[in-house]
Amino acid sequence: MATETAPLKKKDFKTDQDVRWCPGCGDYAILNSIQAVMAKLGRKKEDVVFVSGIGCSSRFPYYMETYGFHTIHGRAPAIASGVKIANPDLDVWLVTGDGDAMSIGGNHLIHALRRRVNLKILMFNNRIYGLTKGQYSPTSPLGKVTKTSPMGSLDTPFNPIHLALASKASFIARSIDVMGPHLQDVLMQAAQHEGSAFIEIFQNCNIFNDGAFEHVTGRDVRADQLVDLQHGQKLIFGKEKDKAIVMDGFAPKVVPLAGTDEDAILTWDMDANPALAYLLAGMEEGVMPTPIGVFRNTKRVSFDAGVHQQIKEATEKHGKGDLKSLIYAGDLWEVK
Amino acid sequence: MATETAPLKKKDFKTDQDVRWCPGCGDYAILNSIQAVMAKLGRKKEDVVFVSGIGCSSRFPYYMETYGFHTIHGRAPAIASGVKIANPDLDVWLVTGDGDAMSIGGNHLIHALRRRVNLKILMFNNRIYGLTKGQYSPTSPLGKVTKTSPMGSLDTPFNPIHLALASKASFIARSIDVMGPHLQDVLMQAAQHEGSAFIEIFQNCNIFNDGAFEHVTGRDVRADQLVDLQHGQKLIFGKEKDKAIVMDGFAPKVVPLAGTDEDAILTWDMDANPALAYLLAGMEEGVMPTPIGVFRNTKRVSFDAGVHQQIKEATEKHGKGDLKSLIYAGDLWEVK
Amino acid sequence: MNSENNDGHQVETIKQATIRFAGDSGDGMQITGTQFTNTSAIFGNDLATFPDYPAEIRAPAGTIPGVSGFQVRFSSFDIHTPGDQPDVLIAMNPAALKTNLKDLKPGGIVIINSDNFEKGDLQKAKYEVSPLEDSTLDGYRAVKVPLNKLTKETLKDHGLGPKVVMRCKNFFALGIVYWLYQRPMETTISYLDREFGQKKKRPEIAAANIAVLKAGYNYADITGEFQSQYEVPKAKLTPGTYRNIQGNMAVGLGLIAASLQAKLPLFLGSYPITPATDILQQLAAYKNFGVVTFQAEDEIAGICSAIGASFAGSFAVTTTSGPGIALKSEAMNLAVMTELPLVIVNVQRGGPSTGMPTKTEQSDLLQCLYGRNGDSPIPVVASCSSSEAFDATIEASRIALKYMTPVVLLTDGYIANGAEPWLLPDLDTLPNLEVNRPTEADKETYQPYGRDETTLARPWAVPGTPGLQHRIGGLEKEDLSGNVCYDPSNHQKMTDLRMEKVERIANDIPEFSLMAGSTDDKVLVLGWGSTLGAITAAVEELRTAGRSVAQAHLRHLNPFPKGLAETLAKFDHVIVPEMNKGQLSLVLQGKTCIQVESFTKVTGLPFMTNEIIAKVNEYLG
Amino acid sequence: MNSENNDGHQVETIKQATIRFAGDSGDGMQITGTQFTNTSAIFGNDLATFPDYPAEIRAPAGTIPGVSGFQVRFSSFDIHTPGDQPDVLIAMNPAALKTNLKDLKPGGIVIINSDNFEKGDLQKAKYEVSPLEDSTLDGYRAVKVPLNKLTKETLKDHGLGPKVVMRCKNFFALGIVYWLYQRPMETTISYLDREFGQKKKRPEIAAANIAVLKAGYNYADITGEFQSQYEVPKAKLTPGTYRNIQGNMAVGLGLIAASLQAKLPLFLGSYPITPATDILQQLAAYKNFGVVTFQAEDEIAGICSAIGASFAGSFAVTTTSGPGIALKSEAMNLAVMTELPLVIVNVQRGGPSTGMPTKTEQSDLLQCLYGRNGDSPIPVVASCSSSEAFDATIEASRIALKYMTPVVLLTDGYIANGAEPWLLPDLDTLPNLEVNRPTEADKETYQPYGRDETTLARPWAVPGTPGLQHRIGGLEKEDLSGNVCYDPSNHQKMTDLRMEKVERIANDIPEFSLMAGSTDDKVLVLGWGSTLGAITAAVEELRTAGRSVAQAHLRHLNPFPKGLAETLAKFDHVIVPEMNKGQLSLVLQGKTCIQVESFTKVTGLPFMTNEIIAKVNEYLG
Ligand SMILES: Cc1ncc(C[n+]2csc(CCOP(=O)(O)OP(=O)(O)O)c2C)c(N)n1
Ligand SMILES: Cc1ncc(C[n+]2csc(CCOP(=O)(O)OP(=O)(O)O)c2C)c(N)n1
Ligand code: SF4
Ligand code: SF4
Ligand SMILES: [Mg+2]
Ligand SMILES: [Mg+2]
Repeated sequence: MATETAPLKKKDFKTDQDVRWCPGCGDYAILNSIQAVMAKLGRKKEDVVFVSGIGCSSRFPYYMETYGFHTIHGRAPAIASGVKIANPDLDVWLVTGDGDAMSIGGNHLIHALRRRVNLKILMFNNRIYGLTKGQYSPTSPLGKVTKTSPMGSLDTPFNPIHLALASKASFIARSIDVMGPHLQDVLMQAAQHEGSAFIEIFQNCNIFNDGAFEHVTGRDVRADQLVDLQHGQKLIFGKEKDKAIVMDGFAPKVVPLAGTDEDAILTWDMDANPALAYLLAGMEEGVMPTPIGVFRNTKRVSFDAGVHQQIKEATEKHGKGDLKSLIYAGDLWEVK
Repeated sequence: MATETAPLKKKDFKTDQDVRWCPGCGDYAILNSIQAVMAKLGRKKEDVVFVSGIGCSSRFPYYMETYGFHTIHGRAPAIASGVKIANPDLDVWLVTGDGDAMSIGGNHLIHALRRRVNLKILMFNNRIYGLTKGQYSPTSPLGKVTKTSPMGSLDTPFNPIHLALASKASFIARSIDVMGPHLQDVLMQAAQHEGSAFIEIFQNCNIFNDGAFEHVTGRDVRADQLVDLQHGQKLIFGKEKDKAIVMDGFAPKVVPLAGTDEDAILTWDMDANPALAYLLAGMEEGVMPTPIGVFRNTKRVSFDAGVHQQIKEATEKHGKGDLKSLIYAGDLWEVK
Repeated sequence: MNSENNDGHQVETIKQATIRFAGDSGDGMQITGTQFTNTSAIFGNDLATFPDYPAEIRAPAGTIPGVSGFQVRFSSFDIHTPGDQPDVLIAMNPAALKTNLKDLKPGGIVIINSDNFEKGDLQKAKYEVSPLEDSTLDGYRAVKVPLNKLTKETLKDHGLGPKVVMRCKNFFALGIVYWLYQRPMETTISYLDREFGQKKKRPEIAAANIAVLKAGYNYADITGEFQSQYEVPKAKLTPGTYRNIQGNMAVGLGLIAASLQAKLPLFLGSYPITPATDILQQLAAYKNFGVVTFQAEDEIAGICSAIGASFAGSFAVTTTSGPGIALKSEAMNLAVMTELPLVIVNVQRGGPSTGMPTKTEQSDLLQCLYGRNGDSPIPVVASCSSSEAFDATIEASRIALKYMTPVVLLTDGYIANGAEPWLLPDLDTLPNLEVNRPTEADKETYQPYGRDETTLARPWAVPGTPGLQHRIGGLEKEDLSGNVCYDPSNHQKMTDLRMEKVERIANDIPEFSLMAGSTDDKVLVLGWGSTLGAITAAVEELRTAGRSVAQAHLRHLNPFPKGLAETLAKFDHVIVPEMNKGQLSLVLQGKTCIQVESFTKVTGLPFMTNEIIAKVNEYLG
Repeated sequence: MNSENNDGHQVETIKQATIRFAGDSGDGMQITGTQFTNTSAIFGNDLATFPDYPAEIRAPAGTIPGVSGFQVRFSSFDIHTPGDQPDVLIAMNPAALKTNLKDLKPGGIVIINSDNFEKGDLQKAKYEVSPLEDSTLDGYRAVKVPLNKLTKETLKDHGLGPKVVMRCKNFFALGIVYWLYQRPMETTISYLDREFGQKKKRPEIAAANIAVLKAGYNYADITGEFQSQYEVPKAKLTPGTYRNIQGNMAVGLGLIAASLQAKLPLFLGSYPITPATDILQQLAAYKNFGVVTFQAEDEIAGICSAIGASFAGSFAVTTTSGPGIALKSEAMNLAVMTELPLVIVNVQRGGPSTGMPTKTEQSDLLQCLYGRNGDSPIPVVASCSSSEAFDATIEASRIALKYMTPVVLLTDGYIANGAEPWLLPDLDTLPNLEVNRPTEADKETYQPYGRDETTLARPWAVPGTPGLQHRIGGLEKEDLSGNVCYDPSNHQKMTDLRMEKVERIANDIPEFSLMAGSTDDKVLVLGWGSTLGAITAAVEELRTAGRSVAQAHLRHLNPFPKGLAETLAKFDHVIVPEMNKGQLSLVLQGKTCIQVESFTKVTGLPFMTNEIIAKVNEYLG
């Protein structure tokens, strides 16, 4: 059939389900980018699985014309691990929210990452619990006033990139709902990575946390507030490409490009000691530019590949298991 | 009564319970150090609570003549948080194992740390599940052969210090079961810290993982394999105090002290960007010296203090709550 | 009883009416319904409400999943349910019409926003032909009102943006209904002034809404679209002070009251989950009562923090819904073993699994009774209505503190979100919940697992008390000392003690009794939880018709009250209506061996009075 | 039957004997017991064992919590339990004597390591006076053997360190017992050669143990400490090939067998927990069967990974014990809602909470049946013995795969760690478990929640199949399409369907039947799980004595087999023995309204035959 070989288009990844996010929700833009990336990747629809937890973001699988599993709150990394380990031929994507991934699901997240199960974990970070209508989340800033923190939240938020680094994720990146081309580029890199990929996507919840990222992602401020990490490139940014990041002792500092010794400007090196990524990810939002792009992309055999490698080795060594010799084993005796 | 004011001694913190660890277990030495520290701190026995999860290490509270709670597997950080928030006047210590804290309890651990609940969390890391008789844990090295990993573990281990840093713990340290004075010094500092303290203690399980740390803590190699982080001190170590750590680009490197420019030698600065602690904690065990001592000790109001501060402010603002006006509120109407 | 009022309109006096407001979730139906409710309450009717939210935050505007409904029934006599079928339906768009029309009483009034029936609107509701143009509305009294246009018109000089203007149109509809039922507008006007004028500092919004409300009222008056107005006189209610209350709020207030009565600080460890989140949100606002709310990282941490707080001496609570109970079970068992007081509130929703989060159900009874490893007795108290939830909460708290035990308090989505008038309690009648704690003076005799002779409760010695240092945990405890103990006979003894402690609570609660009828009746309808209203209405109606039916309702599901089996045995048939597949029936039969007739419904909606009447009639023949 | 053997010793032929080896956990009692068991099995006796581990890894040497025991009963006839009271007790130290002597048969033999009764040893066991010197041993035949000294003596020329030497002393004791029961030593000698000589490359250890074993044998022969030797002739067992098997191992093998019969890879997601860990450990070794074992970060991740694997098409399993089930309940419900096949093995232990991890109990029945939010039916299969666990596992797997449902398989600590001879199955008789999966060819007709007419199972379309892309999840599903659906009547329908699917399994399992006796008997003893042995022994004894008692045993706890209620109704009394507070009784009564007599025991120890006999006699009068 001709259709079998015809390359799939973005629209081929749309389902017949009505999309049920609030009008204006950042999730729409992300959905759009992901469908575009799917088409670009050229994988067959049936070989792709989207797994999610619970939250607004986690409704995602219903809108993807692939296999999908909308699971339970926080457990998607464990369920997706099972899918991928059971059948490594599948491309397994995971969509989760800041609450789903970092509150109830924090443990499964850090374990899936450290194990390096070959999963692409997309965390839509809107810094709020959307589906339950607006309580602070583990990424809400200190002092955030919400329905459950009328006098301001006392919880120091996680820095998701820090947590992913400490969890030994082999691919770590950040992008932004409304920056389609950047997001798609990051997602393409994640798709091609073999290992545990964690991508934080800043996402606007226009109902319960509108404008949470406006101070860094707003069209006007974006160029001055974001710095895109490109391997081998100097950290230069600004509307006029006039600012640079240098080290001041062990702390990063923004200086005007003009008059700065070129060698002093930090060069983004993905293969450097991960402490460099830790350092940059730790720059204070709003005060220093917020890094986006790929923080980490390391090569190492994935967990699921390792599992099947051991099975192969065991089978080569002991021969394919046979029921008779399994059961009729050990000290046997005959009763006549 | 005279006894009320007499300073307590180490033995005052011993209970009448038989200690039930395997002979030779590293837990004995730690128990001994903690009892000594309790005496030194001079807190009343009734004002101290030891909370633990499940594991060999978690039997700890039975041996402390304080209040104690041997809870369920992995949940001690949440339970201890409740104790401390409910009554901030208590000193709350938490004893846990690498499995209890980082496997099933990983999420509660990172959340208690990020919230900065004023808890002293002691993780006895023997890199194995002791109580269930020897399965690999989240700190067991890659390739570790155990009962559940006969062909070697495929799980990349956590670096507990990295995880604690990414969790924003306000106090982070590492010590060793058999290095009593060092351990006691670290514990004293933790006790005096206001906030979430995480202390990793290398602990030998002589039954299921004997000698797991021998290559760095063995009497012969210790001086060359450990570097003690002392604030303001240069990182110089070795049996002959003849080695130093310098930076090579963004990576630490060991060089002979002789012939090294003093300024080039890294100075341990607890107040530096936490990426420095991340960098040092990431030095590869056995290849580079393993840092012990205090990685982090920051000042910031603790979560429990914040909770009670908000209650105080609310009470000042709205007056102490009164049942009558609470219930007889809103749109009322009378039926006669 | 008909008459004419001053304006010459015909006024029909009726005993009750049921109105359903239905529209898009953005249309403000919940506010509109609440306003009508409050006005009617203050006017002096008895009433009952049923809000029905969409599952999504904001499903796409105009679609069927986005429909939000609010039903209110008000009357001049004592009522128990929000009504089986509305007399009046307000349908703000085609989707609202589509999903709600089938429930309207034959011949009922449907007020339709005719401006919202354009092609695109119809498509979103999956109508092929406009229901205004085919036979859909046959058999109803349809009143088509161009709400958008009229609202715009009303506000043309208010200088507001078009979005803001459109958000006022629900008050036009409310004005119409106020006219229809001759309700005063003051309550709503002062609400708008307070809410927008004072709180939000947007007096222009208050003014606009008030203008639209009045315009709606006048529109109904002038156009003469309605055949008559209706009057629902005041009800004869028990004298006293009333307020309207939703079940979640009643639980929150009950918890604060219990903490004050116990003179212990309230600690709530919780994790948001529909439909229980409100309790956490509400209590977070009461910090000046010394209330600590701890939004934990998950349900397990929620209950565990509460267990820790209980150990430390607080009055500790955790709130959740069914999936959260599943997660909390292991920790609930820790509270059983350590015998610490703890109130676990379960606001039930449709299951299994994520199920239907916004729909109501009573299907967690078995989970709460039996969902833990080992023999693990936990007392269970069920609330039966939004206002009674206050008392049920205090009762659950009383048991927890007196018997040193975790207690489950069951409510459900219907109780939680439904509102009803609450006759405010005389505070002097609230039970004293003060606890007796051992002190340093008891040092010589203190035993962590010693027991009170009557209640079998162990003493609650809290950290900070000199001389009473002890250690507890989840391993089996030695009798008295509380040391870890694997001795066979000790395990038998402690298991028996844990059981008996809970069973003894039956000595401390009212004996089983009938609410209506007597043991001479043929049939008993035995319910629990939020089915009370529907059952009561049904039994009243049946008894009025002279049928031989009695009624009883269980508040205590574990232990059962004394005399239960004896009484059940006296009836020919015991009908047990439940919004699950027969969970109470199973337990009743399991404990009494008396056969009951299980009558179940799991549609996510409460029972209708008629359904119960029909069922009872089956057995009465 | 007495006689003399060649050596002139008196030999008594007896039908059965029970021996208990008891010592410190470091004393090797489990190996000693296992050796005796294997030798007797190969000799041809029927047998049953009961290992009893201490709770701690290594409680301090010589203390009471450190005592480890292993009881073995062997016989010349068909037996069902490891015996109520041992005939012979081996006590390696004072603590072992103290905890075990009370169980010894009056007049029984106690072999004591007299070298271990120094002052310090006595103190550790909390003896004030040496039991060798007071009246403690009156009424028993005490044989004091200086085991330490004799072992040292035996090995003095072996050139081994003193620690290594001391570790051999259990084989001296074993030698004595071998002599006492005239057992051949070959099995043990070849075990030692294999284990230490070949596997661990320590032939010197093998040689030492063999020397000590023989020395023990000879010591008994020479010293004449014993009045006579005993002979327990071979039993008449069903012909076939046998091996000894522990329940955990049988479950592991059953899972592999099921995966091969289903032609699906086996995926086990699990987290270690006593007493279930062994299954994970054993399956980890079978990678050449394509088995994937995933040691997850906790129980929730264990089951969730299995659910993911099931979705992806594997035969998925999770293993745990009671507290783990509590944690898994939420995810179990996801499997119910998504109707994915999954086997959940629960190796029950003493509860509630952490309880008594190393002790046995049957107290998770209610949790497994009802411990989830919503109406959530899950089939439950219970194994009744260590060897039968193989068949029960295959049965649970069959149901899961055929009905697309999670299934709970219940075993317990007694089954898990106990060993018994297993008549190996003819592999051709194992059921074919192959599943029929929809393929691309079914694209046009495929419905994610379409159903098989007979089983009501939905089709298992796995990712990778072209054209069958679909999405599942925990929200209520629309009939057929599987889309998210909040429609009231759909929820009713799906809830009913989920129930009915499980109920229909009753058409596919054997009808309820009696194992012994008939409906003419007065009393029925109805059991489930690991109480089978004790009940069978009791009923056999009673029936031999002419008592009117019948026996039945339930393997399927949900759904119950057909004909259950009808049969129960025919007896005057139905006695239900359980190692819990009456959980099956509650369910039986709840479902049948037939009153049963609950007979319970929660000591962490299995029933004794005599206890059941006594109970039955109460009802027979
Ligand atoms: C076991 C359980 N606990 C709680 C909930 C309620 N709940 C659903 S989503 C959610 C948080 C959602 O936040 P997030 O993951 O950030 O997703 P968002 O809606 O913001 O995209 C919560 C608390 C649930 N569904 N299940
Ligand atoms: C819910 C639950 N799951 C599993 C277990 C079994 N378990 C007890 S301790 C433990 C791991 C112990 O490892 P660790 O925390 O490192 O402590 P250690 O014994 O090594 O000190 C496990 C898996 C349990 N008791 N409860
Ligand atoms: S609540 Fe927020 S996150 Fe959820 S759909 Fe609406 S806008 Fe998006
Ligand atoms: S098993 Fe290991 S950790 Fe546990 S008590 Fe023994 S030596 Fe210590
Ligand atoms: Mg969010
Ligand atoms: Mg450990």
